[in-house]
Amino acid sequence: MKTVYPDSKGRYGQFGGKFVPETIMFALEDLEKGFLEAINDEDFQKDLEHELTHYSGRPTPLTYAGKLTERLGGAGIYLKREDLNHTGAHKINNAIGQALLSKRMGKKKIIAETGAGQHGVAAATAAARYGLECKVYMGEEDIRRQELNVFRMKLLGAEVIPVSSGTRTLKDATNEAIRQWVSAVEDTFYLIGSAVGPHPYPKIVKEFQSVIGFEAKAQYKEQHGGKLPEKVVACVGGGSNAIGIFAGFVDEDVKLVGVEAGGKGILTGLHAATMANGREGVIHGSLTYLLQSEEGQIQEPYSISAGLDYPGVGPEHAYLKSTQRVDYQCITDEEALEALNILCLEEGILCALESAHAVAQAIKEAKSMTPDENIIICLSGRGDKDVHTLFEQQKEEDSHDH
Amino acid sequence: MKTVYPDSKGRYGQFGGKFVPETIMFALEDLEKGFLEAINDEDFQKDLEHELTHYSGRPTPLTYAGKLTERLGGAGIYLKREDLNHTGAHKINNAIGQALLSKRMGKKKIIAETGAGQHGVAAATAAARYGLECKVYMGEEDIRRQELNVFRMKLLGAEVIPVSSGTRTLKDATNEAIRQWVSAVEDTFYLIGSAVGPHPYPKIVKEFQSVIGFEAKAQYKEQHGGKLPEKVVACVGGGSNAIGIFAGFVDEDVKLVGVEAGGKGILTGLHAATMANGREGVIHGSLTYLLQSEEGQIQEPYSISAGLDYPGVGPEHAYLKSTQRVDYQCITDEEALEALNILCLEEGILCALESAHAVAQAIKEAKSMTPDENIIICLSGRGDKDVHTLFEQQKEEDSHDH
Amino acid sequence: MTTRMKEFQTLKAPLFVPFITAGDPSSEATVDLALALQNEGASALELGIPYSDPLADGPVIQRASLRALKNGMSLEKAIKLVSVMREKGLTIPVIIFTYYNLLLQLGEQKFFELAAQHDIDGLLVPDMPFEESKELQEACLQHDLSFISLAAPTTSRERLKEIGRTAQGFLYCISSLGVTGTRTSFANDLDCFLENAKASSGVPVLVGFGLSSREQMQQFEGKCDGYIMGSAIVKKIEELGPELVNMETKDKAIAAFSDFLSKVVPVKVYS
Amino acid sequence: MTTRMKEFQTLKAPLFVPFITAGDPSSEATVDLALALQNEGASALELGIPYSDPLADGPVIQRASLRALKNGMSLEKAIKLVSVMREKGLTIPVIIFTYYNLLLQLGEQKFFELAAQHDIDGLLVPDMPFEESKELQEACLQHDLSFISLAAPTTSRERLKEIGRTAQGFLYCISSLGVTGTRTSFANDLDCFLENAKASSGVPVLVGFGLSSREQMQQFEGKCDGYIMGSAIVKKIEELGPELVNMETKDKAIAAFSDFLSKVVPVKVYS
Ligand SMILES: Cc1ncc(COP(=O)(O)O)c(C=O)c1O
Ligand SMILES: Cc1ncc(COP(=O)(O)O)c(C=O)c1O
Repeated sequence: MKTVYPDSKGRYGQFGGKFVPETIMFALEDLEKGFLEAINDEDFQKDLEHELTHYSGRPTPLTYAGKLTERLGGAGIYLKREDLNHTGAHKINNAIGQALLSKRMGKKKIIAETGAGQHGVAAATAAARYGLECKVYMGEEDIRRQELNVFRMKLLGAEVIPVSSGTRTLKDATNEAIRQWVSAVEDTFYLIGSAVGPHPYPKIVKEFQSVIGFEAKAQYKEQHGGKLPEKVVACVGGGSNAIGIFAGFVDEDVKLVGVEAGGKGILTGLHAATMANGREGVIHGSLTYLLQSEEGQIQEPYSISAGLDYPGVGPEHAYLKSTQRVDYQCITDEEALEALNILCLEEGILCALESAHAVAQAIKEAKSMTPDENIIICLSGRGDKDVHTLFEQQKEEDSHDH
Repeated sequence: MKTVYPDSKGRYGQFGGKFVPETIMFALEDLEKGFLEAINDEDFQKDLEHELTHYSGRPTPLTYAGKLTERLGGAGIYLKREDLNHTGAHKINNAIGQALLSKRMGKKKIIAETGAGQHGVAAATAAARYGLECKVYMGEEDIRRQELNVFRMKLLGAEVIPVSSGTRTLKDATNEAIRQWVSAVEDTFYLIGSAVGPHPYPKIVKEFQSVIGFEAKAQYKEQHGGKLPEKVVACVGGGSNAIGIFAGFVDEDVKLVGVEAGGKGILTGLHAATMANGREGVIHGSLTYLLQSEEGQIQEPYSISAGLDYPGVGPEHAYLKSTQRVDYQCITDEEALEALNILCLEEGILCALESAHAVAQAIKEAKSMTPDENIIICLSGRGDKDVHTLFEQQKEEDSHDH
Repeated sequence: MTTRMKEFQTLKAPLFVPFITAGDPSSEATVDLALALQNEGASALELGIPYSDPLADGPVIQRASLRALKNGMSLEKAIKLVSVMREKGLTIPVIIFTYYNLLLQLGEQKFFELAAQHDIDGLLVPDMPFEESKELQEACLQHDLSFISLAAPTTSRERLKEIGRTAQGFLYCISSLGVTGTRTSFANDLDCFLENAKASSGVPVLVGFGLSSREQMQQFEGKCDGYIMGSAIVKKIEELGPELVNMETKDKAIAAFSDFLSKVVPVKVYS
Repeated sequence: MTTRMKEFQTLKAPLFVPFITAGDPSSEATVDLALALQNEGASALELGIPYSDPLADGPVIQRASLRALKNGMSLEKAIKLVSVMREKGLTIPVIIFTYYNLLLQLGEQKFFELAAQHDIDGLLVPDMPFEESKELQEACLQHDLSFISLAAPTTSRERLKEIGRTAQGFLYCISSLGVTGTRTSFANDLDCFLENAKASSGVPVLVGFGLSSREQMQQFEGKCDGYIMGSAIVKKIEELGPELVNMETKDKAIAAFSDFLSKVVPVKVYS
């Protein structure tokens, strides 16, 4: 059952590939070469591990959520605490990995795209730490909505470049980053933020995020006399935290559940449920499930959590859906908010709205499982960044009540 | 050189003690008894360690700040990363410890004071995790300034109680928490937020924060073949992170530096430099250095960092100053801001404004030290909470420039 | 001990010790209020010194403190004010109620000098528990001042014995947990506590904290030697404040205050 | 290959292939613009299909895409529009320039049917590099369409050989890194790249990306068989947009467009 994808063309079954202008093909090949060399280089692996341990604070704990478990009365709930990483989410695992790779490849400049700013901050952080020049492309609309994250990137020494094309959001920022990469491939590394984009990006991001899964597996086994959990649940935006935690379990007899943002409900059209509701298509150089119009124009997704509203999804998830190895479900804004509240009240953990989608799904599933079964949730990030959203949400609800 | 204080009356030299109404003396004795029992109970220690490890993510790393070191060209800089704790600062070490103690003592309710909300959030977090009812006293003025932290405490299930007495800030919230404790000592635990207050609080808080120092020492020694650093630097508000990290080094031949908030400069009167500029006095039940008027009315301190503007200081620090074991210095707002920026740019770490005071002092001292000497800075917390302040600060500066 | 305090100790129960904050609503009014209290039967006066951080006080006295601080009141000024009261005929003992920090900053030496100069009879430091107070208690003895000790329902029997044994002036028994302020119910095992307090001390045992009416005092009849009343009085002063500082309404306000007092001072009070 | 394309391949250098976005500023205008281009010497036409996420395009063509999308343009409509052009006298080859996703959603089958019905000559998919395009290239061959391949200065010599060997219609050599858009300097080793391109392919080699003036083209004289010009033309159309959609000013606008073209089309162009 060992995974053998992607193939030499970067395909996961029919998904993935490199649908990019010829001008970057060279850079992608160069990147793949550099990446393969790096991961086979013991020194690189040592550096990476050193930085994850001594800079980002890995291993992150696997926390037993005793009170939550008791409240649900079903399966035991364990939380893989990516929220405890430096900068507050799993994003930094990948940013550190790619930044070190960039350095190793002799590229002194990195560019990155960002939506709400999470990956932008992670990239700017890694750039500062490793002495790289950093430009972050960000939609004008997102810049307006996230001025504090913009400021934070600047504090870290990054230049934030407004993107005014298209809908002025994440997808356009990604387009723009790719475009700009094209014109500066020689000295510039494109540090992508999720397990998306043209091959070999999905593979690279998975590699750097798989530490989540392998750590969780080892920790769980140690706590449970070598046994494995029954289920692993993770939220899916582009799919990097999910593919990272799944990596530890995909070749085992463990049920895997990916959770997309159901937004205001699939029927309203306001969602980011790419796999539930998208069709095969090409986005950012990759063939995958995609939210698009009849004719193929990419549609703007919606979710209360900024990190999940990506109109595509990493190609490996598309593949894992097609093979039914992973079960993909949707959770609405409302369900996610409720789960966030419950986790806060029961365990004192304010998780990211993205992660709350995974929590909500696990809550649903735990109830119909038995107390001798266990679920690991990938708590991909902390909720500090979402407090303002939650606060406004609350105010709105309060005003409806009156 | 082993430390033997506090004495049976809770005195550190002439400092400390229990200057509280007779009504709480009973509770303080009860607390001391409960505390001593707990720390001598292996199960309690195991529980505590379990929670610090599996919930809060300890040990926190000791990060070598290579780029910063290079920039300074002097002593090597190491960062003890309390910012990577759950909830983002060292405060949680103490909150977990006291909450577990509360539980062990059969007290189902906790109360806490908070200034900007950091300790309030930590206390509410621990309360949620351990199933305790939580009330947080907070000055009305602080509630107004920190609505998001108030909201966060509520998310965690805590009740936030506005305090309208005095200057409506931290010192008044602390007064009020003590007053309220008096009326509910039987089932209520007062979870204090720093190494201040009447005996045995300074001792308890030190105990729960000393994990910082012992971890840092072990980590440093492991990285340096058993040697010790030349210097340890920490910021001092009430003094809990400082006393915690000093605990690992105070009995060794290591220079210790505590850094108070110099605000807009000592001469302006706008500062929180209790030890540089205060006189002996009583605050919150403890005899210590205190910012006060000629006649003994407690004065409102000022610092750009909300966590340092406490008009008193933990009694053990007063003692360590009087014995000259620790060197206490001041850092102004401006210096702290600059240090925060430098650390951000060089290491990709956005630290708390409080911690930036320690960074600024270390930067000063490193320059006059040699490259074979090393400094450990206690990075007490992350700066996410301060981004808004920094942002406003920047806007202000920008507007002055034009 | 001063002669005034000795006399106080011989008064017949129930004793009545009211508390007012010096400087609230003004220094002048404090003098008038003190005299009115004596007229209405106060056995002694607790003169509160306003403090920025009154740990043991509830909102009513906190507010009084703030007002008095705004008027520039201080420990030294308050002590000096007692001479004015004496000149105007105040003969009952005056106990200075001050948080420790104010005393510390003034300096004990200076305090005792001023106390002697201005006919002070006692000292009560609400945030100085028994353990911390030995030296100060002795210093008071040396300076003929009564150091007033407090005991609470939560005070252990041993401690209570010790406190009672060394008590000077009178023993202040706190009737309920919490801070000062009027309240309607009291600690349950209060009877037992008062019994122990009386058994252990040779000075009058007074009950205080939260007493606001004659009816409440009657609950303790026979179980103690008298009562302390603070917040209820300070609240009345707060109400009358504006009138008390207005020359034209001052007399009327003092009359209203006296009228209020006549309804709350314990019955059969010696005067 | 269509006869039109065959003829195109026999034209004398320098060939000139302009790019316009279908539906910008309107379907009608697109037809008129195509004819004007032919009149001014275009050897073939690249007809761009507007796309929400045009990865290979710079701001000028991005804006054109947005305008065209607002006008409801689509791949299918654009293909059908070519019949209108043909009716009005367009005889040069038309190459559909479309991002892969649009083609994927329309369906290849449907695309080939439409292409045949509406006299399309070629297909260019800017986000479909050589590796991914084999099948589509073959399908194009089968349907008499030329699949236009691209090569870049960063393309390795081996790849370039492969690309050149299988190139249909013409070989599109990207003159600089980056996206479409006018620029002033070009990749350094361009000469070498073009030499290799010519050596490896049996079809005309055209240079494009960023050409905006006759002077720029002259740099490549003798080193290639012609030029592709996109953004410079689309920018002119953007300027003339409002006039192009106004019945009263339309003719004047087309005249201005032709005038502009006459100044940029390469000299000695066959027409
Ligand atoms: C906390 C958190 N979780 C999840 C995601 C979604 O990304 P991915 O699906 O790549 O893990 C994000 C993206 O910003 C995030 O910040
Ligand atoms: C990050 C951080 N550091 C330091 C402090 C100061 O507290 P202490 O002196 O008790 O460590 C605070 C208080 O809120 C804090 O939040």
